This record gives sequence, C-alpha cells and structure tokens, in this order.
Amino acid sequence: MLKIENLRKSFGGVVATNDVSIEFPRDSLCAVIGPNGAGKTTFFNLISGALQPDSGRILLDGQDIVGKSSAQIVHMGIGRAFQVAKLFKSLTVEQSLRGALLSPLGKSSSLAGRFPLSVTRDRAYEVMDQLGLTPKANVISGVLSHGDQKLLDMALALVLSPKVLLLDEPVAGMGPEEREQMMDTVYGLWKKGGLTIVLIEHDMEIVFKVSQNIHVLSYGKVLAEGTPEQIRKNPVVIEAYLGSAKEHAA
Amino acid sequence: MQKRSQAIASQQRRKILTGSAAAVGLASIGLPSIALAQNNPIKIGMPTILSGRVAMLGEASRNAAIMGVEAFNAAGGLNGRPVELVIRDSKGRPDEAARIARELVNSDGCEMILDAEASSGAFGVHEVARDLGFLVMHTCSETSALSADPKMRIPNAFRAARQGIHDAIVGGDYSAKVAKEKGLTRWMSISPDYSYGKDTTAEFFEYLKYFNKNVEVVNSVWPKLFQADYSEPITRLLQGKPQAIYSCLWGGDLTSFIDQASIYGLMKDRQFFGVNMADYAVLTAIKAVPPNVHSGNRYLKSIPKTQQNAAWCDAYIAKFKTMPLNWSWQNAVGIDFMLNAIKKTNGTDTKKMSDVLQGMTIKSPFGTNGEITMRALDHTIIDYAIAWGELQPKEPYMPNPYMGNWTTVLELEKQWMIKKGFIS
Amino acid sequence: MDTEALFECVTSLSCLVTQTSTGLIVGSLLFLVATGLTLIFGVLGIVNFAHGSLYMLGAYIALSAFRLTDSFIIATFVGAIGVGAFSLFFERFFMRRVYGADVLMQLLVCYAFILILDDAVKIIWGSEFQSMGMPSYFQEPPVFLAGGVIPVFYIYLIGIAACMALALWLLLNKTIIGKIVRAAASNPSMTSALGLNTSLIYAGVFAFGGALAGLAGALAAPVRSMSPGMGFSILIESFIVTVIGGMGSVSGALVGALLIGLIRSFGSIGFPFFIEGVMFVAMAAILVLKPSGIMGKDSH
Amino acid sequence: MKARSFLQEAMIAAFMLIILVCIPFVSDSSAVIDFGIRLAAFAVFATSLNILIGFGGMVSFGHALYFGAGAYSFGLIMQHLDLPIPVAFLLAVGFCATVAAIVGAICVRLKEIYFAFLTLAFQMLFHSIVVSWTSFTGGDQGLMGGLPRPPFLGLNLVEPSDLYLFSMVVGVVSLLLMRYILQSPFGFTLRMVRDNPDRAKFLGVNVWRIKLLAFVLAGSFGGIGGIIMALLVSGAFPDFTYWTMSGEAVFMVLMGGVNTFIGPVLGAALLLGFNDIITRVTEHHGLALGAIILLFALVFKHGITDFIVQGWHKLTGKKVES
Repeated sequence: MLKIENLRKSFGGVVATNDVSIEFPRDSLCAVIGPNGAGKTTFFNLISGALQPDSGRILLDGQDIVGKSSAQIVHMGIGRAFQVAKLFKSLTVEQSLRGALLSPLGKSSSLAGRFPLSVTRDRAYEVMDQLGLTPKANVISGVLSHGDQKLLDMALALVLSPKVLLLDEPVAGMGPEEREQMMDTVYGLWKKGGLTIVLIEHDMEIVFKVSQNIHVLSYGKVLAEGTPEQIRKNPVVIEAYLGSAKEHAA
Repeated sequence: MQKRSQAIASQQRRKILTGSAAAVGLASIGLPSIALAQNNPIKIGMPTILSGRVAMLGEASRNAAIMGVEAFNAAGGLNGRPVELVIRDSKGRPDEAARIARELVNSDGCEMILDAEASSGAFGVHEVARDLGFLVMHTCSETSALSADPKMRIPNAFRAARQGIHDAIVGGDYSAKVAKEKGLTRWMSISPDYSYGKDTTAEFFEYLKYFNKNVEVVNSVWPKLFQADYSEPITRLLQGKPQAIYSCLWGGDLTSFIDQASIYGLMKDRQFFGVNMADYAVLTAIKAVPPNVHSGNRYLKSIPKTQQNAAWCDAYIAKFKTMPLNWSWQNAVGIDFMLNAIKKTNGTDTKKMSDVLQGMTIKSPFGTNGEITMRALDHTIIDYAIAWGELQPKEPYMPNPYMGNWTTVLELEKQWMIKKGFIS
Repeated sequence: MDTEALFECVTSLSCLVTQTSTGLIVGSLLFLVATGLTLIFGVLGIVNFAHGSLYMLGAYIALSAFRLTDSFIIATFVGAIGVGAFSLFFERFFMRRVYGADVLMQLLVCYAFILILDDAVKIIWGSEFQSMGMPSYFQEPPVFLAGGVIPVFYIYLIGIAACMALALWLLLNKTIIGKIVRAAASNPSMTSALGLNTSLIYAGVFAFGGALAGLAGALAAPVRSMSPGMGFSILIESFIVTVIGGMGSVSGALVGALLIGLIRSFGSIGFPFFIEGVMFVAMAAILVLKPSGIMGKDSH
Repeated sequence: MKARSFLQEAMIAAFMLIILVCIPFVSDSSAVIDFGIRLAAFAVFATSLNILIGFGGMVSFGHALYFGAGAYSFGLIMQHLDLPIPVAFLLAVGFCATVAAIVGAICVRLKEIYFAFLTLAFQMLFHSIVVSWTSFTGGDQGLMGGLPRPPFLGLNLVEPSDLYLFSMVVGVVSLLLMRYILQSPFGFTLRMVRDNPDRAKFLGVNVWRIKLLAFVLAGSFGGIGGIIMALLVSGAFPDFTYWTMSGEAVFMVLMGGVNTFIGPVLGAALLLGFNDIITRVTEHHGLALGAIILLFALVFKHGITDFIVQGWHKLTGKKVES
C-alpha cells in the first residue's frame, strides 16, 4: 500500500530521517513511535509532501509520490491530521468539512453557485456522525473544546476519503478518558475497513492497545519493527526509551 | 450643453420670481426693501489650500480676498446687498477641490467661485465649472494652458493671475540684456520636475535665446516638487560650470535650494535668475539674499512704484500682521473683477457677468499704469506689473526694476499662440 | 536614460568624489530616521507610520530652540530630547494599546497622529514655511577634495551620523542594555520570564527611536526649509531604506540608507526623471528576492 | 447559521436601489446627489479592498493603484477613442484586472507586512510612471480638458441626476456581485486560506491560485470605484494613485469593520461624512479627524459594525462569525 524506501532527510548537519524503509500494508493500523526528536514528525512531513526528501522513494500503490506538492498528494489519497489541530477558526464545523470537500470536486476557485454546495452535505454529515461531531455542526471551530478540535482536525483529513490516514499524536494533550474515547474512535474508523492508518504517538500504552505493527524510530533510524508483543520485549527499544529518559532527567 | 444652459436659465428664473414675490410681500407689510437685501448676501465660494505644505497659498489668497470684499461691503455692497465669502480647504487635492466647488455652488448657495487653487486643483474646478456653468475666477494657476489652450476655454471661466508666458518674455528680455553686459553665454537651469516648472523654464529659455543669440543652455536639472535635499542637483550644477543659472523653484523649495547652494559655494561669482525670488515669503525666510541674484517681481511693495500699491501693502500688513505674497495681489485683482462685474450687471447672472468681464478694464494698484484688463480673447489678465531686476537684502528689495513693456509682450505672445496653434 | 553621462562621471575622479559624498549626505540623514524606524520594528514589532512626523517635530523644536539660544548645538539636543519625550508620551498612552493588534490598528493610531501633529505644527509655528538659516560658524567655503566639493556643514553632519551608527552598534552588541534589547526583540515572553520589564524596554526603545528621528530633523533644519506635512516624503524614503536593508536590522538601515543615497546622487546623472521609480523597483525587487532584506537574517 | 439565499439578497439590494434612486425626488439637494455618487465610488473601492483584508487576510497598502488605473484607463479611452461609455467601462475594468493579475502574481507569495510593503511599492511605481509620463497622462496636472461623456440608453452623465442614477446602479450591482462572489465556493475557500493556509494546502487547495484570484477580483472592483470618480470629476489625477488614497480605503474598511460585508460601505459613508462636515465647520480638520480616528482605533477597535454586532451578540448571547 504505502511503501517507503531508503528515505533520507537532513537539516544542515543533523540527519532527521536516516535511510528509513518501512512498508505499511493495505488496511493496516500501524504506529510509528520513538522518543522526542526521533524524527517522527519529519517522517510524516516527508510523506505528506510538506518536506522534500534528499533521497529515497515513497510509493503509494507502487507510484512514487516524491516531488509532488502537498495538494497533489492529498488528491492521491493521503490524508493527514496534525499534532496541533490546524482548523479554520472562523468557520463552523459543518462549513469546515463542506469547505474541505470543495477541492476534490475542483470547485475551490469556482465563483458560480453558493456555498455550501448541496452535493457536499451527505459526506460531511457521514463523517460528523462517524466522529460524533454532528451535535456541534454549527459551532465555530475556534471555540470547540480541545478534544473536539482534534476530532475536527481528523475529520478534515477523513472527509476527503483518503486511502491512507496519517495521525500525528491524536491524543496529545488529552485527559485519560478523553484519550480512551479518541482511540476508540480511531479504532472504530479502522475497523470499518478500507482505510490504512498510520499514527505517531509516544504514549506507548495506547499504541500497544490498537496497532498491529509498530515501527520504532530513534535518531532518524528504524530501531525496531514488529508486533506490540515483540516491541514490548525488545531490549533495544527499552534502552532507547530509558536512555532518552535519562537525557531528559539530566 | 444646450440642455445645461436651459437648466441654468430656469434656475435663474426661479430665483428672480421668489425674490420679487418676497419683495412684494414685504413691501406690502411696509418693510424697507433694504431689510430683504441684507437677509440674502451674495455668496462667493472660495476653494483653496489651507493645510499641508502650501497652506500659505490659501492664507495669502484668503486675506486679499477678504480685504476686497470688506471694502465692497463698506461701500454699501450691491445697493445694500453685501458679499459674503465662503472659504473651504481642499488640502491641495484636485478631486477634493472639484468636490468643494460643486458643494459650494450646489448646496451652499454660492453664485460664483473665486478659485484660489494651485494648477491641478484649478483644472479640477475648471471642469466642474464646465459641467455646472457657474462663473469661476482662477487666481493662483499660472499655467498658460489653463486659458490659452482653446480646448480649455469655456465662456464662464476667467483667470486673474500671472501667466507663465508673460513672465518668460519679460524675463528673457531682461536676462538677455544682463547676459550681454556681463558676457553670460553658458547657462543652466534648476526647476521643479512638474508641468509648471517644465513649461516656465522652456518658455524662459526660448525668449532668452530670442533676445540674445549667443546664449547656450548647457544642461537642466529637475528636482522633485517639495524635495528636501538639493545636494545632487547642486553638484550637477557645479559640474556644469555655468556662468548663469535660471530657476523657477518657489517657496520653501527655493529657500532650501539657496541655503544649500550657498554652503556649496554655488552662488559665488555666478549670476542667478530666480523668477520667484522676489516674494516676501522667500526674501524674509532667506537670512541674507546673496549678491548677483536677479528675479521677477512676485509681489513687492515698490512695484509698481505707486501710492496705491504702497497703501494697499500697508493696509494688508496692518490687518493681517504678515507680508502680502504673489497670491495676495492676484486674488485682490480677481475679486475686484468679480465685484466690478456684479456692480456693472447689477446682479449675479453668470451669462451677463461673463459678457461684461470680457475685455473689462479696472483700476488696480497692480497694473503697469494703474489699470488691468481682462482680455476678451482668452479670459486672462494683461497689463499687470511685470518687472525684473537685481535684488538687494533689504527694502526696496529690487532697487531699480526693469519694467516689462506690454506691447512687446503681447506681440511675442501672439506669435507664440500662433506657433502653438491656439490661434490662427 | 543617459548612460554616457553616467559613465563619464564614474570615470572622472572629481565627479566620483562629489557624487559619492552627495550620496553620503543624503544617506546619513536618511539613516538616522530609518534606523529609529527599524529599531522600533525590530524590538516592538510595530511599524511606526508617524515616524516622519517625529522628524518634522524635531526640526521645528530645534528651530525654536535655535531662535532662543542662538546655539545650534543646544538646538540639536533640545530637538532630539524633545521628540524623545514626545515619543515616550505617544508610546505610553497610545501605541501601547495597539501592541499585538494587527498592523492596521497601528496604522490607524499613527495616521491620527500624523494629522494631529501637522495641524498642531501649523497652529504653533504658522503655515508659512520656515528656515533656520546656516549658523555663522558653518558659513565656511566648502572643502575641495580631489576636485570634488564637500561643504563643511555636511562633513559635520556625516560625522555625527557615523558616530551615531558606531554608538548604536556598540550599544546593541557590547552592552548589557543591548543584550536585553536584543533578547526582547527575539523573544519577549522569555525576557519577561527572566524578570525583565518588557514594557519598560519597549517604552525606552520607542523613545530612543523617536529621538533619532528628532535628531535628524534638527540636523536638517539649517539647510531644509520646514513646513507642515514635511514628514511625508521622508517617511516613504525611510520605508524603502528599512525594507531594502532588512526590517529590524540597524546595519541594514545603514546599508539601505547609503544605497538610496548613491542611487539618488548617481541617478540624478543617469536617469534623472525616474529616480523615485528606480527606488521603488529596488524595494520591490528586494521584497520578492529576499523579503528579509539585504542584512536581514532569513526567517525561512 | 441561517444563510439568506442569493435571491433574497438580490431582492434586498433591489429594494435598497429603489430607495436610493428615489432619494433625489424626495430632496433634490445636489449635495445629497454628489455625496451619493462619491459614496458609490468609495463604497465599491473600500469593499473591494476588504475582499483582501477581511476575507483574504491580505493587508494591501497599495490598493489605490487600481482606483487610479480604473480612472486613468477609462479617462484615456474616453478622450482618445470615441467609444460608448459601457464599452470603455468594461475595457477599463479589464485593464485593472490585467494589472492586478501581473502585480498579484508577484505579491501574493509574500506574507503580512512584506505583502503590504510590496503592494505599496508597486502602487508608488505606478504613481511615478503616471506623474513622469506627462505626454500621455498629463503628469501632475492629471487628464485635462474634461472627459467626453456621450449619452447612452438615454443617460447623459454630464447631468448630475443621471450620473447619480448611473452610480447607484453600478455601485449596488458591484456590491451585490462581490457579495455573491464571497458567498461562492471560492469565497469560502478564501476564508479557509485566510484562517489556515497550511490546512488548506493539506486539503488539496492551491493557496496561491486562490489568493491571486482574490487579488484580481479586488483590483477589478477597485477600478470600478475609480471609474465612477473619474466620471464625477470629469478627469483623473495622480492623487488617485497615491498612497494616501490607499490609506483612506484602509481607514474606511477599519472604521466600518472587516468582519461584515457591509462594514466598509458604512466606513466609507462615515469617513466621507466626517471629512465633509469637518472641512465645513473647522479649518483645523487635522485635529478633528485625527481625534475621531483615534476614537475608532482605541474604542471601537474592530470597526463600528463589529462593535454593534458584538454588542448585539452579547445581548443575545450568540457567537460572532464572519
């Protein structure tokens, strides 16, 4: 489905992504974990076209997407939610989603007709139902609760029915039960099928619960890969985390 | 055009009807008709510049106009009907000037406009006058085109101000003589980079060469209007090594230039011909007028050397505690022409007034021989005093002026107009 | 476009000297005004559209001081300090309220003051243009250098500008105040976290920037006639300078000012009728190619 | 949010238009007529600027370029080619659109103050071209000799009353068009780009194209404002392209409020009104107008309409939205 080959990116001297090769199978729910500064977000930025890699290939269904603009990559079916929700603060939830649906229709710059276009209604409500945002349909994004903002952010990615959904720390800055709900939602989305989800997280517990495969990044390199059990036992991983913990302590 | 004139005519009719109706009414109650008269003064609108860098233009113009009106009213106005000036600031913006002119006529009940606007503003007001057909007297724009160019001419617009071409002819004549005496062949010029500056300079040199064949204009530099720093044009002048320099810079720009030029030693053993030097604003601002400076008269108490002029100047100073400027005498003349026309036609009808103004001659302290004429051909004044001469630092700033000879001026102006295709 | 005249000048030493010195003269006053503007932007992150009016105010205050004391030195100080004080008042009671608000609110407040100051000047000093006149001790014949001409007063003027530039550099890079100010510029929240009084720093910088404009106005007074509204043109020019040099960069202001000075002086030979046009082209070019300006460090 | 249909808005506009057109029959004071014409010009001009500032989040300091471009191109066409006014009108708007496309293509890549200064630079460039190209533009004195205004459809625009009618129709129709555009899919995409360009990118929106389109539209409508002004003063002047004119438009937008469509129209009315009244009553209009602007900047903050809307929502406890 999504295949990364020898991806490499460095800023000045620092190598943020060092010869990374990972494959995310169709309809899988995989996680990319790693201590802070492991290069997780850079990794997403490379896939979603926010950054261009120095070398390597990113294959979506066998097609190399390196060099394509973010916009093009979105159209090819990779959606992305952000660590810090990126929303349209002055638009309502419904407006945001129905606005998001314009570009796939090629209507972004169309002066004809009146917003919102009726054709966008059903899809928008479908997604709002899935994520439980329907009651908030007419609330301005800017005033949503933190949790709802994360949901809307995800909804914005989801509404374009991507093949692959990149989730950057979906539960960042949430309370315990909020986290639970969020992960249930994510899991529910995935269960419905037809969607490959890749999520970044450093809360390992959550990751272990939901994901099938886990890829551990550290200093831009793939440290380990495998099922939650394998990773849980893997001494290298533990070392990496403790090590980083030490650094933090120091 | 026809439709418009009818419109005006009908307006006039309405006025007269209401007026007479009221008169009858009052008369029947037995009030003296004078009561009615004082109730409705003749309003003259005056758009001018009272703020920003040329606010002094507005103040100098306003003062003179006020003097004229007060004299007229003191003398009983138009059989008891006083004249009232309605003065507005256009901030020097042509669109604002046009707007104010419209407003004055349309909603403030002004029956005519004394337009004390600088050139572009004057053109703005001129177009309003073309559209609305009221009587307008331009008093500050010296641009020849305003009245000389046939496509600008309209029957209801007049100009009581110097005209660039007149100054140029006299200036050329005078400077040519000086050039002969002092053997000045190598000339340069520094003038503001806008139409007044360009036209005036071109015209001056045209006549300088006409009167003196062996004059060579080496180069010209064109600072921007209101430029603060003249270093680069000054150094250009220094490099050109001219024997004489002509300039039609004016006001603050001229002062800055002189101040900066003198520390460069530019004025040293050179003749400077600055047409706008002999204006009290400049003469008083420049602490010491350098030697070898020649100028046209903008306004000087001593030119023309008559009691009337001196008296007017003293009265002005006494009233406003400031010296009159070029704009002052021009507005004094402008308002005089209007008031005379009102008296002559015994009313304010645009058509009638325009007719009498054509070719009208009035007594004026500023005429070469006590009189100024509003030329019928192009509705602009002639026979006003034009003099050139060398300056000294104190009154009388121009001790021995060379008075321009109007027969020559008119003769040459005629040729100029033919050459320009203004007349055939 | 008169290329051969330009070439001719560049090849003749005397012309080269004269035009270059002219460039310096035009540049040095511009620098004083622009550097204040750029400091304020760099530290407070606001564009002081009223900066030109502060320049005007400096000139007029200096004029009055000169007429009273007949000493140009005193006049210059009074001009600078007076405007500094006014700027402090302006910052404390008005600008402070629009920090953080978008640039438009700042524009609005500044424009209000442009209008008010122009009118105030007209009421206090009259609508007629004023001129201080050259103090006697500067009325010396100009200096001749390799065939080029440089007036004594302008040498003095360039000297002061150079000293100010040097002093500023030392102040910003070699003193604790400089460190604090630069810290405030880079990261206000951090400085306040360090227990430094940011609002005090802001007030100080604004007053100082204003004083520089006032100083420029005062220095220009002997050679430039004054009239209400004289701040307009200098404002636009200092915008060009700050943008070209890099908004927020003092060294940029210096480079930009000298650049504009030279464009003016040599432009008056090469392309006399389009100098302004060329300046705006330069400004546009910089913004397109390197928005952070010649000396600005690139944010992206 | 309960959105009105375009039809309803069209009705409202038509109704307003009828009222406006009737005003002269109620009071035939020509002051009202002149004010109406100028208001039409500036309302369209300010609203067009608000497409950029309010809905696009792009603060332009150089919008007068299009006001001037409209006035000059229209004026020159009327003077040199004898075309009927509607044709000249369309040509002039086309010219503005072209200029805006070129300038915009360069400008919209920049952000915030840099965008503002670049637009300013282009405007001043245009201004210095207008001033120095004397043979064609009349230089500092503007287009002289008046504009020929041949009657069309029974309208003789030399007559103030006819010009008033014309301006009202053009003004209201332009406003309605802009309203329509801002409610279109593009209009909301523009809001999305304003709120969060990054997110818009990740939804597949071509941000640059959206901004450019907004810039071109704003420029074209700005030109219409200039054309009306040119018709009123029967000429065009360099001041139309000077930065002070851009400033005025910005102030109108700010006074009226950036977050409502109608704000700038109100702002235009306010600023013109203040200006006219103040210049009537005092010679020190600088002080007066300055004080008023300060009041707006420090009290009403986001413009009079926001002030009202906010207040209203405080009462009704609803949230504000653009």
